[in-house]
Amino acid sequence: MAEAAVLSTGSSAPPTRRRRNWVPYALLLPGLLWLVVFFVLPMVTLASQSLQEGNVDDGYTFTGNVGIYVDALKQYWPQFVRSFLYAGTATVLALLLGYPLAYFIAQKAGRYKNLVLVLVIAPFFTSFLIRTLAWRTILSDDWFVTTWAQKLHITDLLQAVGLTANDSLLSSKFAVIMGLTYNFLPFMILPLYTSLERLDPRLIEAAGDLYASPWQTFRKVTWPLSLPGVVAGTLLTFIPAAGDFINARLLGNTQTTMIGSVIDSQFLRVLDYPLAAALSFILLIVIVTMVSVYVRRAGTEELL
Amino acid sequence: MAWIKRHLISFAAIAVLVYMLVPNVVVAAFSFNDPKGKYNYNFNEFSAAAWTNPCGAQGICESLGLSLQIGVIASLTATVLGTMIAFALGRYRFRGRSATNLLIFMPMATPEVVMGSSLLTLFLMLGVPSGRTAILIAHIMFCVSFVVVAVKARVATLDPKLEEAAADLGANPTQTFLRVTLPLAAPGIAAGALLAFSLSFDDYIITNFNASPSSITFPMYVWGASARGVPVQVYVIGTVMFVLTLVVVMTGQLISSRRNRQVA
Amino acid sequence: MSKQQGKGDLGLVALTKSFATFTAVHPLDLVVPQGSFFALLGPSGCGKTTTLRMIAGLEEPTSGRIRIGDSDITDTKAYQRNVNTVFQSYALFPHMSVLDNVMFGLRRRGDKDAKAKAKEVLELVQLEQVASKKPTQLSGGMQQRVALARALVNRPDVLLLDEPLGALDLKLRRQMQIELKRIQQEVGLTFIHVTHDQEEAMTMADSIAVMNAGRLEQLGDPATLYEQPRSTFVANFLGQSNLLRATVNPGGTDHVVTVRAHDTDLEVSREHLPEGVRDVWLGVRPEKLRLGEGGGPNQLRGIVRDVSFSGVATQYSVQMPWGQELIVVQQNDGTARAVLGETVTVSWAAQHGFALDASQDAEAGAELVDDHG
Amino acid sequence: MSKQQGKGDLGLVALTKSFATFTAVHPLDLVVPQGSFFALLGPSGCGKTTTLRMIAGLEEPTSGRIRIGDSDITDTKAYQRNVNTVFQSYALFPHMSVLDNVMFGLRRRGDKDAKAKAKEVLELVQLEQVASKKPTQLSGGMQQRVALARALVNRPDVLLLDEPLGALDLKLRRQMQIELKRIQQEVGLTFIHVTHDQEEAMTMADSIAVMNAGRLEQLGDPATLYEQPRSTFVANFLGQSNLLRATVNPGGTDHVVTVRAHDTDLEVSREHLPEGVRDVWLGVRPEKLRLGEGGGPNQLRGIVRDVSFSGVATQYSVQMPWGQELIVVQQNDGTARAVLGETVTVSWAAQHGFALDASQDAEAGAELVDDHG
Amino acid sequence: GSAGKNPTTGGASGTAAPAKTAAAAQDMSDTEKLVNWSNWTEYIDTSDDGKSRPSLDAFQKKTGIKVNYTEDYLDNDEFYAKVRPLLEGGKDTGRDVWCSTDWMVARLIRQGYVQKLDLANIPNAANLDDSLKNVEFDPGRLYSLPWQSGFAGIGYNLKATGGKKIESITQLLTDPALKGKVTLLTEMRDTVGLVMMEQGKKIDSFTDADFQAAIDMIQQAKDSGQILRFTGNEYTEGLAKGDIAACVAWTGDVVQLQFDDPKIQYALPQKGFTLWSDNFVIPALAKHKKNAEKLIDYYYDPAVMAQVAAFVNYIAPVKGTAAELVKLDPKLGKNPLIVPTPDVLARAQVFRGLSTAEETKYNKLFSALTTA
Ligand SMILES: Nc1ncnc2c1ncn2[C@@H]1O[C@H](COP(=O)(O)OP(=O)(O)OP(=O)(O)O)[C@@H](O)[C@H]1O
Ligand SMILES: Nc1ncnc2c1ncn2[C@@H]1O[C@H](COP(=O)(O)OP(=O)(O)OP(=O)(O)O)[C@@H](O)[C@H]1O
Ligand SMILES: [Mg+2]
Ligand SMILES: [Mg+2]
Repeated sequence: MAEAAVLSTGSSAPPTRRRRNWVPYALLLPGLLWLVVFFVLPMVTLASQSLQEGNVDDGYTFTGNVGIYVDALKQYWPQFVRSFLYAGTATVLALLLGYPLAYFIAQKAGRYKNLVLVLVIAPFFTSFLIRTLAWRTILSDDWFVTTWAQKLHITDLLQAVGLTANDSLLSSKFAVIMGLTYNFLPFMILPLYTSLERLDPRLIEAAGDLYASPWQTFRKVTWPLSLPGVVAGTLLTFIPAAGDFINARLLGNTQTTMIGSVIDSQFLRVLDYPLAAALSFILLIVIVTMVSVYVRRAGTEELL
Repeated sequence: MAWIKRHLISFAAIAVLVYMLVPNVVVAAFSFNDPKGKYNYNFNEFSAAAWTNPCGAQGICESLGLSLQIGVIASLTATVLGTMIAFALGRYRFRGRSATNLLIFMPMATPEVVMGSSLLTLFLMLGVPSGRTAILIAHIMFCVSFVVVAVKARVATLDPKLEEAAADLGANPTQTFLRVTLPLAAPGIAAGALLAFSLSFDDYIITNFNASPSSITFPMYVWGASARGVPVQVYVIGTVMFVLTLVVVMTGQLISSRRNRQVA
Repeated sequence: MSKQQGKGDLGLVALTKSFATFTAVHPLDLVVPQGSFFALLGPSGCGKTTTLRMIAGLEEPTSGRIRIGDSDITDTKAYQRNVNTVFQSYALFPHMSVLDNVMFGLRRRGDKDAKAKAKEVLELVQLEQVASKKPTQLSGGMQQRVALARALVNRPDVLLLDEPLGALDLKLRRQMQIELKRIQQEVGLTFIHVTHDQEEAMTMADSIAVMNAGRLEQLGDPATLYEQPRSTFVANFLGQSNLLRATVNPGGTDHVVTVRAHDTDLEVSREHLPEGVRDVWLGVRPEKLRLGEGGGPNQLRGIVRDVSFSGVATQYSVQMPWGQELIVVQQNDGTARAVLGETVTVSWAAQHGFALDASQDAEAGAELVDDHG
Repeated sequence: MSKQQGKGDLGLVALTKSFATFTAVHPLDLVVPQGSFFALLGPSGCGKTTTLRMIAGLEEPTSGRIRIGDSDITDTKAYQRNVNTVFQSYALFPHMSVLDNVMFGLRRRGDKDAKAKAKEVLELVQLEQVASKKPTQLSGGMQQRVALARALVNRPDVLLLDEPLGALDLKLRRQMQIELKRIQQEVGLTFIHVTHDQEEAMTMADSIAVMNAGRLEQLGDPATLYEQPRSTFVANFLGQSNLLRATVNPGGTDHVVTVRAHDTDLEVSREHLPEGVRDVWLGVRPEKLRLGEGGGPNQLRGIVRDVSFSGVATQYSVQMPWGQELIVVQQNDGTARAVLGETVTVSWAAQHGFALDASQDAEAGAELVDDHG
Repeated sequence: GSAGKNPTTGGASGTAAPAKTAAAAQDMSDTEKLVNWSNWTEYIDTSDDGKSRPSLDAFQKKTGIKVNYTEDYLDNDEFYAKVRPLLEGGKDTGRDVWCSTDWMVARLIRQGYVQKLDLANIPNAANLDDSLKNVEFDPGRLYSLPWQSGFAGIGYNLKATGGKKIESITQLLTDPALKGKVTLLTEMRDTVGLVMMEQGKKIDSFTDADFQAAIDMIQQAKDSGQILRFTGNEYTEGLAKGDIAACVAWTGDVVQLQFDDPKIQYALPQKGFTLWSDNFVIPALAKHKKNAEKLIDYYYDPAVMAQVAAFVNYIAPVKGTAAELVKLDPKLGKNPLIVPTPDVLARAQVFRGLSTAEETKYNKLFSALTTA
């Protein structure tokens, strides 16, 4: 399980096999067919749907109305910006929290390694909705967490920086970002763990031997060598976080609506399919663009 | 003081672990609650009532059953499809490799809302009814990529010399695959399958787009229940799933490590 | 060039292997007699592994034939050949016990006695007590023996060993060499042993084939190869050689010829002189040189520049007036040693020298073997 | 036991390391003179690496002190010590170029000339042309030299080398030995070299410390250690030894004592006999034995059971009437060789024998070094 | 019983006779003793242990017809979005009957997604409260019969308001004491309707400008951070906990909460509040139409309806229920939220019917508010 959820960034080419050239294609066919029919085709449908006009009662017809993209962006750019902001913040937080834990599991946990790993993974099997609802309980006004935060003036601080609107913790930017961080943390930890696990402890010793202080050792050796894990982890955290709306719905307020929520409502309540499709498409394009720029800059081009 | 400084990372790690597990503790605690009124948010009185009657809430066990069923079918199918792709990618050089890699990566880079909604759009156009089949199709689709990644990581570390050794010792290609390649890739395949199951079991967003009134999965049940007050049984099931995972994985590891130690 | 081939002999006929951009094995003709311990020696990248893989059926020859006895096996698949390999990395199946590893080949052929046979072989390699362990739980030397047992148990016509001792440390390596030789003598199979280590090849093998850049340089028993190398490559690769540039003087007796090297006349056996060459490299092995005048008719004087004690022997570096340093190895048998800076006489017997065509590079086979990173 | 300590000498005083269940290093006292090439030799698991790691600061001693010159560095952190290590696995930073690897230490100390110095050292190890490559693109020998350069460039007070050549193949290893020795002589730093390979230790080091099970067994220059081992362990571990069970005869001259072994009287130098023991192991090195009667006063007859040619020398196994096989090594200097099955006389000079207390195990240090899999 | 303003003078257009007729399937009622009913959550009487539904059990016992009762109707829009593709594609939805809100019934009829009821199978339909007999969206009740009715007003928790009473929409939307602790409903007609009435408009006859003015007021409150969320039923938990101080709420929900916590209060704004009904409809291609009609008939018995009303605490549309309710629980029978007095009813208003164009327009305006 530890190896799971990991984008390995090594890119060793497999050995050449010249005989029986049809074998790889036969292996690929069913899976790729599935992906083409149920992933690529829907994307095409989605694109075409976004260019239709009409309403539910009278049906939709294709008009090639590109203007919808402009309208969608004009109306919902704050939700886009907010989504990326929240997802970005949550990703950074997850990295900050996940790194020490991943490092601990990989290098320090010794015989407790497997136990801790399982503890990281096991919550996956408790529905994340249940766990998010539990956060609602934990952060609710009459629980000690909020009371203590109020006593320690943490709520005031949060309010001052605009993360909460009043002296509660729940239903705020703070709660949404915390929830996103929480929910996607395992997706950060697992790839980090795999790359830190591969880190040869002798390299750390070598750095110490060559006069690098612990902090320098981290910056010059540990961090650069764990970059593949960092890249994979940040992607696996950022992408789903940017499209998520459960956290915003359960832990947020009207000021924290994320774009996923808009898409969901447009599709499932308002039934404005073209607008919803256009929003989906914009989200996809923005994410894919950001990801490819990021991956290129991080220098781990062959991601898989 | 120096001791604390030396173990700073361990303390930070444990703190993070606590943060990750707090909700599970709360869930476990509240599974023993006898709530006052229909909302289970304040600990009122200890009661094991929900534990003795986990199916007590209307429809909860049906939805759990459906989720487990979908999870098993989807993860098995995705594991088969994904493993095949992983072998192709890890073992062969062929035209269209990078295109394949991209196609595998894309579902992971696509937000769930987009996937769910686009699939719904397709199904609307094709007239595929929402429901169990649609959910299965969707789950298999988004699980395949994760299986590929997990299995490929394992296949990449397989020493091709081992397969040569098998051939050298008189195993024909089928025997080589069954006796050597497959068992060696098994941990990766198992990890992929487990991951696929957990993703499928836990999915709400994509499922919600493709579910019909008669196919309420467990996450959808929880979502629905959250509007009207979550029954204690939900907490019971959440706790059971958590503990079960712990127990299953840990005993699995214990058994394999004991087996190794015995012969040692 | 292919010779008469015995019943179970392995025969390679004009065997060639070309990769996309590179010919790894140039047409190679070789007969390995049944039951012999045959060593394939050569620098890194010379094509040893490629040759072995072709014999095993893991690599398809570009051209040429492979025969065992009368049957041509060139076109059969690896799993159909009665040839087994001990891989350098052992390639043990990590998910099977030692016993299952050893039984693997027998099982594939449906042998009913697999277990009994496997246990017998494990006894031969002294591993019966670890039969139920996993390979990863064993030390390097034990793994090596499992790999050997796994191949041996099938009683192959030919057993291929690709640097089977390469990963072991020195002391263990020497012990395994003795073991391997013992086992080969006990089971009587044909072993083809690939190694980098010249000493290993010479101690173990009945015959040695020296390969260089995909071609066979010289073939023969260890002593002949060592004492009468036919090229500078073999002279340098198989142990060390002192090579002096010399010109053959006309005349000489039936047995001895004189050559002139650096203004000194030196004697060399006629039988060690290639026919019809005038410019030669006069070669002497370091251990054939004596410090002092008692060693023979050939005498040179020089200054000791380096003394290196290694227990059994001491190695001296003696600088000649023309700058060249001769290496002299003297067994530490209690006779007086030379000291650093001393001027000494180096001498050797005429029959201990050999002459090689001077058109060859004197450094061939002696370079840093450092290109396989 | 701690001696007078020079200005830059490394001193270990009662240095001890215990792990949870196991004491890896028992109180160890040692002085390594500044500028010397010091070898630490011993079987696997004897505590060599642990000792080095304590000196480097990578492992905290359980007790004892470490000094360089006058300063006690026991309590400083690894990165504060002016000690560098060349790791067996090299531990090169895979994400940095060769040059960056070499500059790493200098940069950490803010050296402005880092680049120039690094290039200079790369020249010393003959790698200036690969400065911009990544370590993984280099061969094993090259990586080894990068690791050396990376440590050397810091001009540490002490350079620790933990089996730096262990991963190289034989030929390359010999070449790197010469290189390493040359560099040490050129830069004049203190080298502490850990190795499994006795020949390597003897060829390279000024002094050798032999460790066994966490304790110092014997310390001395290579020739003394080899020719006058003080224990069966050293006798067996440092090269091979023939050990004969014997009893000291009373009397004898000032120089020579006779001992009785297997009903034969044999002579041995009095100075090689430990005081006050009667039951001894009489030891002779294989190369000190001669085939034939000319070798000395001590003569034994036996049958040749094995002949093993290895180029420079041939090794014979001669079986004594009481069953024991003596190993005889004869340089292939052209003198007549014995053949398999021949009955031969083995002889040696009295001063080449050494006697050891018979209460020790004759096999100590000779076992299969096979427990580190 | 209840009486309400009955908007017979409908909107501008679009409420004419349905354009399409729903297709009927072969009725399997006689061979399959079964009926599939989708309903809102907790919208029917339940035994104390939560395991059984007494009125349903009784029906089953009486008729031998098994009821597959599913609480999967969470929201009109959402439910519609799910069944529409099936209805549009001419496929069976797997449901025989469900309960949609007035305006949704209008849409279903307009699109030909629901079938005419066979009143021969529902003799008790005569018990329908007079005021609900002739509604604008279904003149003559050919397609639908009400299940429950209710008001949307203001619910609040004294614990969270600090003892303060919240009695007007203006207070709800502007009182700084409630900042960030107010929720409104995603049900457009309730939320916008209440605000329009607060602004002095009539919701059975308003203009685009009136609607826009109401939207603006809500927008302002939202921008100021007053509004926590737009919700469906799920506001009840927050209200009970006190995370929500005050909200637009449905009567039945609040009455239920009051049983557990007397601090939960309800206010019907002086300027008016909305009245709505959820109505039984039978979708096209329902397989067990006759059984569904028998079910409706069963619940139109006042004694049965009283049993439901006693549990769900909404306003029952069946004549004579009030009398039966008093027998069950005198206190309930006197609760003005369950059995409204005439002067309360006088203040209640019904949202006017909308043309397709209007509905699209208003929905867009409102969803821009709620989804963003
Ligand atoms: N698949 C291949 N494609 C291209 N060239 C190859 C391939 N396999 C081997 N070679 C080349 O063929 C030559 C011979 O390789 P081979 O492995 O037989 O050498 P070797 O003698 O076994 O060397 P070593 O002692 O290092 O094992 C090398 O130069 C190698 O680079
Ligand atoms: N962290 C540790 N915990 C427990 N025991 C250890 C630890 N590190 C080393 N040891 C033990 O200490 C002993 C000495 O180990 P050390 O690595 O110093 O040996 P070595 O002489 O370097 O051996 P080798 O030649 O195999 O490298 C070994 O028996 C080893 O098992
Ligand atoms: Mg090779
Ligand atoms: Mg060591």
